[in-house]
Amino acid sequence: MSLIKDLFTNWSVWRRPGYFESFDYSWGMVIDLDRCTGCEACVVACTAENNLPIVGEKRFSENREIKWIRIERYWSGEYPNAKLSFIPMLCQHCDQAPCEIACPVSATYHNQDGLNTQIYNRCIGTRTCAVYCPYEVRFFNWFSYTWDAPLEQQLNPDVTVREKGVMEKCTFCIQRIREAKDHAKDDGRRRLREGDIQPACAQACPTKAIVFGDRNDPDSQVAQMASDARGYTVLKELNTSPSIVYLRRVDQEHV
Amino acid sequence: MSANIIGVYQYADDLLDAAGRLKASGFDEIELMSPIPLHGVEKVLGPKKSVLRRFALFGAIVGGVGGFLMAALSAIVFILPTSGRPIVPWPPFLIITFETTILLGTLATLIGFFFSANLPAWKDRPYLPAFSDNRFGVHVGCDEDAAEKVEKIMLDAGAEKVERVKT
Amino acid sequence: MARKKNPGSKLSRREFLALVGTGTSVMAGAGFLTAKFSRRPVEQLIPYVVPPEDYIPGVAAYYNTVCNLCPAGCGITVRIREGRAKKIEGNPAHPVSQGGTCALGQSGLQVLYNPDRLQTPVTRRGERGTGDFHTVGWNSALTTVASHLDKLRLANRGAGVGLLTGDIRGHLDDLLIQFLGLMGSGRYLQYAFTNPTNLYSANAASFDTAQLPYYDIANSDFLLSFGADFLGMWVSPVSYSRAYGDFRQGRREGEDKGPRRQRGQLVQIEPRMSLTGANADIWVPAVPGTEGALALGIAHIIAGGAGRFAAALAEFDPPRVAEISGVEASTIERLARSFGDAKAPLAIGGGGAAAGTNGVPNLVAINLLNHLAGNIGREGGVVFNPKPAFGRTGMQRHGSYLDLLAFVEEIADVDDGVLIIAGTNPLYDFPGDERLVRALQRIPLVVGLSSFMDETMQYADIVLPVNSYLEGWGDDAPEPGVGMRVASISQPVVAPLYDTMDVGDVFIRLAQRMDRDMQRAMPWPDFHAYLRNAWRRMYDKRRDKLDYVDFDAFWTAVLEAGVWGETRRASQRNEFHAQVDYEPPVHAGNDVDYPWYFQPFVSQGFFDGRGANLPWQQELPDPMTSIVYGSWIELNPRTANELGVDEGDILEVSSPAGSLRAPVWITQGIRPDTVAMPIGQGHTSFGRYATGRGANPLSILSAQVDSRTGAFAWGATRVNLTPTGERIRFVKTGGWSRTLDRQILGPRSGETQEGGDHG
Amino acid sequence: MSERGQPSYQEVNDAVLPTMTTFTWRYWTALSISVTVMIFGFFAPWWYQLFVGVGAAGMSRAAYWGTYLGNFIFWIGLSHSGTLLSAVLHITQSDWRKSIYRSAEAMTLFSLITAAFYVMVHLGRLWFVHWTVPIPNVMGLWPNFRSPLMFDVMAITTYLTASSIFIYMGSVPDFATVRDNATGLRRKIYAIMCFGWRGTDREWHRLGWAYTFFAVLVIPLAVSVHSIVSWDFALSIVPGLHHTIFAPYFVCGAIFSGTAGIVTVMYFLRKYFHFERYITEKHFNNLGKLLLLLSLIWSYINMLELFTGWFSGSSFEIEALRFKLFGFYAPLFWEMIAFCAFLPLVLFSEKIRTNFRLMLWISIAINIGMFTERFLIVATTQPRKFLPDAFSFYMPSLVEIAITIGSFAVFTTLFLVFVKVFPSMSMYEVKETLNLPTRKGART
Repeated sequence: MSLIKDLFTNWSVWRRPGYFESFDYSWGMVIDLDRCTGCEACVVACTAENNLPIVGEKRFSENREIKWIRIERYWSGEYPNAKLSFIPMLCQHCDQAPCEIACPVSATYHNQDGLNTQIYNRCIGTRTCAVYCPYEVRFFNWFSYTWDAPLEQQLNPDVTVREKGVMEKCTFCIQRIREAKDHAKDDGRRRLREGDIQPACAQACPTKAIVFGDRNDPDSQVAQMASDARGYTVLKELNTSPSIVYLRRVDQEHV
Repeated sequence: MSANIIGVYQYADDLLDAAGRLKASGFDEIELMSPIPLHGVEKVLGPKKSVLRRFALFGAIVGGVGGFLMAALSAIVFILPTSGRPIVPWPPFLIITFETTILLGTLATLIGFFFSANLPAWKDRPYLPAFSDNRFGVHVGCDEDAAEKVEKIMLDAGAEKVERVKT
Repeated sequence: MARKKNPGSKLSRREFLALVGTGTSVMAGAGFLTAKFSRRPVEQLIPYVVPPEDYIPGVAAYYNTVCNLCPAGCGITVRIREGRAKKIEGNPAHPVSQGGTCALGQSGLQVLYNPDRLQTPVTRRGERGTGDFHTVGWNSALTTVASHLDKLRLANRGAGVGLLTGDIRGHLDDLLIQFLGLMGSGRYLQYAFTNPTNLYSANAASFDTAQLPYYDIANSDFLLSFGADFLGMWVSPVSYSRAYGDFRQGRREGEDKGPRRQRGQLVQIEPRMSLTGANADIWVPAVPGTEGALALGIAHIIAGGAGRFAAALAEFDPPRVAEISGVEASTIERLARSFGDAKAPLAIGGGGAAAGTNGVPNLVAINLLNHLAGNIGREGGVVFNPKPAFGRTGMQRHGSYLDLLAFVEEIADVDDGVLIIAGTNPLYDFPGDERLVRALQRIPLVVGLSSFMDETMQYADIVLPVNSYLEGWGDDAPEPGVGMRVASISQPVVAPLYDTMDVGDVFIRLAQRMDRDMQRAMPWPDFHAYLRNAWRRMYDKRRDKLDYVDFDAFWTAVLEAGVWGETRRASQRNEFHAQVDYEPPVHAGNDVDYPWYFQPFVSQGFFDGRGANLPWQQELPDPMTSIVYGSWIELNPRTANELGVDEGDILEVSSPAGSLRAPVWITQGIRPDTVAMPIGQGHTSFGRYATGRGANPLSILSAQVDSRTGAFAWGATRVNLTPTGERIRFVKTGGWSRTLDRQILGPRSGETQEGGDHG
Repeated sequence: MSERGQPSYQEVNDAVLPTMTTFTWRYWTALSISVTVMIFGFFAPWWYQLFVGVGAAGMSRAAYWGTYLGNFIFWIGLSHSGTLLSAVLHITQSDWRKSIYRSAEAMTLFSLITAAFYVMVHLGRLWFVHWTVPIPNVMGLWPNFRSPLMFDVMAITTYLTASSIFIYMGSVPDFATVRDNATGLRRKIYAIMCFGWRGTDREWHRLGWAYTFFAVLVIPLAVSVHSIVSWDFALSIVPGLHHTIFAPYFVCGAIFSGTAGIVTVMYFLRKYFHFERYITEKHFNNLGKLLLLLSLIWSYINMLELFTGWFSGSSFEIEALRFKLFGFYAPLFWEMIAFCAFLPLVLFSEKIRTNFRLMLWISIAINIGMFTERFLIVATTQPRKFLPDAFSFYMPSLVEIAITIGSFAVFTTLFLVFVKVFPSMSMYEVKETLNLPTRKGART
């Protein structure tokens, strides 16, 4: 009964698009393609931080690999004027994510930090979210993977090891965000500061092409860089409003 | 002390004729039994009322409202925003509502049927197997002393045979 | 304390960025140490039988140490949970890595936790090369070796003892030299396929400093790179990448963004597009080995017929250079003009340019460009490091390919010689001639110090398992540094997994098992003690300059920061001593039977092959092709048409020295007269992940050497290609390689993005 | 009906009742074969897949949906024959329905069950499938009713319930007939199954009403079900799936394949149960016309879909289209066009419509075509989505193929059991179509 009352008294709240008027934090990323060299350090860093499985050659050949962040490469032009461009592709944490609506059991949803989260325990593996995702950044555990001993000693205790039949994807290293929040609380701070958190990929990036931060904070580096003239979002016409802004690589033929 | 008399007919028109006569001579407890739905029974025994419609309507309404509430309330009891949509969006929830409407409508109709046709009947009732094959029958419940009269009417109307069954 | 989340608070980072690269700000050498890093001193890292009193379950500790997967010597920070290494991160305090890591560096954990690690000493049972070993205890293994050495030494035949290592710098180097000295032997050679031997001697010739210079890329605004894949795995990738980022888009640090100067421009000159080529604004495919001519051609235009090189450069007018190098004269002029006009132009030579028979002349020619631009010792130019605080520059021990051969053969010739091999695998990254193997076979006692039973260890008699770099002690003076004195300490971040020792410990233990003099000469209980002493000596020299109460404070501070240095720069005058001349490259195999230049290249994942046993590296898509688990040969589409082959068709690649089979990868990024193959796969014995996978291009290289240094010229072989008719499907992540005009790489410059009502 | 004069009520019973009690060797072989195939083709591979993970199937990155969902659509589609058709024809009071609708509805029921099986086969973690059911729980966690898949769950549950009620209530009077002609245990069972039906005027009257209500409710339901199935795909933004036309497209295709399915079943009933007198040219003729109409609509919508895709001119749609029409699976596509768009055109000729054998083959061909269509919908769209670097390819694995074949056995088995439990032709309604035995009628 009280629920029904709630439903009608707060009707306007339940009808508010996106529900949140504003996120506590709006974690975002800016990736400067003019700095990115495609060295793939981020890929291994992510693998190490998030316990991504070693799938082996056979599985890999079947496209069953799991890489939360990958480098996509696109050629343009012909020899000798061929150009190769790299673009790191990871979960865009869209504010209007096509994937979230798809899940029948709410295993993926948008949390208060503006993160597009994936709840492994809740997932039943319909794989609908992956089909709906235009960026191909959701990965499915087709099997339960194992580590040759003693490789499993490296596994990060802060991150679950996913079992077969579960969908997974980039979390913006949510375990680091949680930890940072705890420490902030211990230090008596109510909010996190710029630079408290770095996801594994941003941390490893040797050229500092990946910048992570809170887009709500106008002084934050992401907020400022996102307004760069070179800024754009991938597949904007799909209107998914991603949290990741890319800065176009400068093409400068004239030398 | 009452008697149950069943008349067996080969022809449907004889049956209706018999039913007419029995009614005319003041017997109310008349049941016709046939392998197929008979037309024109109302003409003889008067129109029938059925609560079935109300069941169906009621079920459908309950289903509709209940369906929407289920969707809406379950959405607000554990708030999981998705895809920048409202927590309680119309289009999806109307689909849910539609489905539940149909579901409960159907079930209510089923219950309504059992109720109004007073089925299921677990204990035997006046009946002869032939009625599911190719014979038509009429069953009258009356007082012991009126029994002969009933049998006479039935035979006059061309009954093949008349039986007294006990219940 | 250990509850520190991110190593590298802003404060420290700002300090180091002030220090590094700009070179203008001068700061007390102790500046490094004031970094607010909380690292528990390593003494408290004890196995769990004795839990440390301040050990907090579920809380991560961070330890700074040094990565030694490649010679760059990046400082790294290792995250420890419950005594297990969980994650390797760059040490923001370290001027070389500045908080970044490369893909290979991240995989260091899999060196530590590799399932195929050697866990106990083993001795050979069967024939050499058969890999038939059985385990023995440390005691017997050490005693065997020690007694053998002792016998030789007492008989004054210790000169027959040789030591072959990879890149070893710092005090371990000293220890080894001392040990050999006591044995009465000077036979000590460092060999690694990737040693830039030619660069050393070219610099020695041009500027008479036999050093790897520090290229101040960050502050240059026009970068002319001759085959140097500095964004790939060349010399010091992380430091170069870091600089590259700033070179493109200016310094990026939260606080001091610095003036947004003009975006630096990169021109990459190489026959096969490397990672650096892909990132270059212009990629100039020149004929392999002719980079020198190109450099001289550019110099010719810049010098404009004046100066002391006028005569030497006279003949290198654009048309001739164009004819030699296969680059249009117009392009050459364009490059020369931009190089001349640039405020801070910089020329880098390496990789393929240095891997021909004419490597040194090429590099000298490239040095000339820097000289003409007045780059030496200048910001945004070529900065030579001051003499390191300890150890020597690599040049003095680095052996070229010929040296190595001679070295091993000499030891084979002396009767009962002993060869001790540590941290190098010449049988893999060595051209496919049998001489080395034959020599090895003749040596009576070959002792190997290694973590893995790699190709070379198959030929050892005794293999002693050594600590991985995350379990052991050591120190390092990174080379190339950052134009100033940097010294970093590597400390054990986890207790050794198995019954293993540091290389240094092995020699100390050996000495202790030998006669009295040896014992007296090497009195230290273990290598850690030796290291401490060495640093104490350093500390004593500088006691007045460093503000620490005593050495222990200093030592703890260094362990916490993981690095120590002085900002004083070496002064270097812009003088050029070498004779410039162009020497045409000589390629093995005539161009009729072997129509294609063969260019092996160091792969991103495996470096010189040492990364091949790390599953993460095996599953790391190659940056240019996205291929994993295997090797391939890169062909220009035109070449593919000539041969009538398509992607995945397997080719027989034959050179005068041998042949191998590899599947075709068709790419726009390579000259039609050149084919290229990645180095790193094709191990015959290197653990479950690497063994028998792909092919090793080095195995079919002819024994070409540099005309001056005798360095292995791995870019100087020609090959022939014959289709086999077989084909495979590549294992890779990438699908299609064109954008199909989709909104992926962003709008063209000038345009802004349309579509969608959100931003 | 047939020119050999009308069968009497008695004959109707004698024609139908034996089909439930007599077990020919042909029946036993058919049953044993289908059961074997069901066990080793369907359940064994499924068990294996549960054990190792969905990786046993051929799906992979980009192509996260495969044959399973293709088959799911197919079976749901097939299910649209019976209930919908029988309901529509009941409302429109076309008598020729009465001899075939029972088996048609059975088809609906069983293909629905098979489809439901596929949902479970598709799941990555079957053991948590109950999380899609709105059950109150301590966590306060409910399914996400905004998800198209939840529409599915609701729709299919409703449809399954409604159509099983529909078929059961329709056969209660016949159960009574069976009871009256049976003895012993069988009699007792059917006595329960028919709720003690006596065929009184009151019961007939109520049943008539209830049945009409069911029919009225089921028609919009059936339409909604396959629209919802289509929305699973159309609500994604995948090029080639994201079409407004999808719902009508699916519904029409569903009825199309369903009707073809009826023709096939009709043929076999007629042949092996000797219903020659009740299932006649007339039925084949009418269904033939229906098939023709549906195939024309289907072709039209199909053209429309391809056209809008092409006309959009967006790189995504064009590529998806190109891959569908000329890519690896192009042969299948053109086979589908041939079977579903061109072949049915021959039904313009009444000769062919009334030729039983030909009708059988045409109906089978149509369903092969429709099956292909459903496969193509999943197999050709996902590998060509948005990022070319992620373009991939989908090829079913052995497990998927085995399960596909096995699912047909599941359906057959259920049907073979059905014909022995239910009177596969509605006796009382067939009797209705005969003229009533009256004294007048007897006199003349």
